Amino acid sequence: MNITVENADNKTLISLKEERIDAHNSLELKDFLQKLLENGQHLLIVDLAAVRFIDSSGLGALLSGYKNANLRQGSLILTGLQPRVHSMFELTRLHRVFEIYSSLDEALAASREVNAHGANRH
Amino acid sequence: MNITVENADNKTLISLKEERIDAHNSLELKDFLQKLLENGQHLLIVDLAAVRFIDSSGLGALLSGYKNANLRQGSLILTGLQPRVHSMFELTRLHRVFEIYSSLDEALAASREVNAHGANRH
Amino acid sequence: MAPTDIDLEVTVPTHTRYLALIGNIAELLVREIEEYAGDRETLAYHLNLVLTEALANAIEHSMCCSPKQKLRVHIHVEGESLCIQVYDQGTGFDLDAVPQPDFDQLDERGRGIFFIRTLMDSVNYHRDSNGNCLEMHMKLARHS
Amino acid sequence: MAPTDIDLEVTVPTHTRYLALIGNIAELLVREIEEYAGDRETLAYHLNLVLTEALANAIEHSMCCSPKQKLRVHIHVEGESLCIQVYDQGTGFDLDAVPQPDFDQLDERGRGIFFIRTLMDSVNYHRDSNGNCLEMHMKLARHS
Ligand SMILES: Nc1ncnc2c1ncn2[C@@H]1O[C@H](COP(=O)(O)OP(=O)(O)O)[C@@H](O)[C@H]1O
Ligand SMILES: Nc1ncnc2c1ncn2[C@@H]1O[C@H](COP(=O)(O)OP(=O)(O)O)[C@@H](O)[C@H]1O
Repeated sequence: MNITVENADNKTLISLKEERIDAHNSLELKDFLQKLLENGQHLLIVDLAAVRFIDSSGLGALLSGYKNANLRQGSLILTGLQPRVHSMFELTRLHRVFEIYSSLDEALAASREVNAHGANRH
Repeated sequence: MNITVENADNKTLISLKEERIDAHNSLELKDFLQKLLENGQHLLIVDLAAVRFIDSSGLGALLSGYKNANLRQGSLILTGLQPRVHSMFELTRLHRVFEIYSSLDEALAASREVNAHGANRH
Repeated sequence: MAPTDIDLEVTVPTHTRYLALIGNIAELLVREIEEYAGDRETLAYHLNLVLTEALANAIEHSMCCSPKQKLRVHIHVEGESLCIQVYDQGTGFDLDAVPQPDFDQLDERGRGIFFIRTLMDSVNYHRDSNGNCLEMHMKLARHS
Repeated sequence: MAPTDIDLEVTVPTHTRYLALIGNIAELLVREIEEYAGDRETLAYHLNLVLTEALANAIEHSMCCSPKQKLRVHIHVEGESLCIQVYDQGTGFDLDAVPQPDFDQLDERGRGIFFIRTLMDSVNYHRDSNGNCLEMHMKLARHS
């Protein structure tokens, strides 16, 4: 799976460079997010700009990262969702669960705030 | 079929805006070239930059334009061939028949020359 | 055969690496359906998704069985009707017993059949000569 | 079924608008062939081309017949062997009698079978229960 990771301050920007997130690579994504959290990176920004297609297992992998981040007083936020990918979050009501930002700048600003307060909004 | 035509001096630049030239649209291409020649446009530059795929009927349509242009003391030259499209000309030895230029500038310069001499090179 | 009919059958090894292939074939096919009145790219995504979900389930629930088994998909477009059949060689399940997901519970699983039910007009699961078959139907809106 | 086997059968109306669909399906399929040692995008183009040529011929030489007829294609990958079958419902022809094109004559036609013969390892034309069949084979170079 093609993923790039950049660290800045306490934030970790994770860019998924895959057109598809499905049962073929979602487990790898889940494990990848889990490892980052275990390594102490607690403020994860996942950039989905390159992702054209996501299935239920892909949503599940992100949800797993989200729950794990929360357990550790961290956060996982999303950015770059293409319209049809965003629809999949809407159909499953997950757009109400995840913090979703339309631009990377907004996501960075939001995670800065979280950072300043030393906890996520939940 | 998506084709754009630009006229400058005596030259006509024909840009094929189709990914594929095959038996579905090659007859239309052939007729299109024929009409231009009948309308007195004798120096045709065909830009294939957008064409990812050409079949034998597409080669045939270009050959028809080429022969018709020659009959009228004009010329039809090609530019913008993608490598795999160029291979199809090589397999059929048609790269020895057509004047093929790697850039539009070269094609324009060449057709200017042809123009200055009032006849094509054949 | 009416002028708009398309029939496609594909068999691949039981492996998730083929999910993209089959989903993408369905997308190509949608782009060729004549006179479709809806948004073609949305339909393409939806068929890609229902195939991906159905096949992922077929793969997961076939693990038990012979290595000779394969993933088999049949897509049929006839006039306004679109039918997708996905076969599995597992032990089968009761489709009607699969609950709607609980949206307040953040379960990582259990949204596949939900997507299929939401995006297709009708779904059934039965046994035929080729194995267990998840059969999904949709009526295609056509320009008249 | 070996882990790399893919079998695809598609039936569409007898019309050139479906040439792109079938050619593009073949391209997707080539991208999933495991361990292919050659250049994948070149193979994709070549299979797209031989299918396009064979189908264009099947369409042209079926014009005479019933409107119920359809274009039928079968693609089968099994280990190192790739087989493509294109069916037509026309009167048939003698493949061996088709001459090599004369490269000095600038004929607008007559390069389809040439492409097929050049790009595939073997080609034959026969009649079977589904009609006339142009059958093309290629050995796939695999990474060992
Ligand atoms: N082909 C199948 N064979 C057996 N059981 C299946 C099959 N498809 C679905 N199921 C059952 O239906 C349940 C719901 O499936 P789904 O909504 O896709 O969620 P998930 O696969 O994430 O659990 C599965 O957990 C499984 O028990
Ligand atoms: N499916 C077919 N049915 C009948 N005749 C065919 C068929 N395919 C090819 N042929 C014959 O073979 C000849 C050569 O075909 P081809 O090389 O594709 O050139 P073209 O179709 O441009 O003439 C055709 O002119 C035709 O006579």
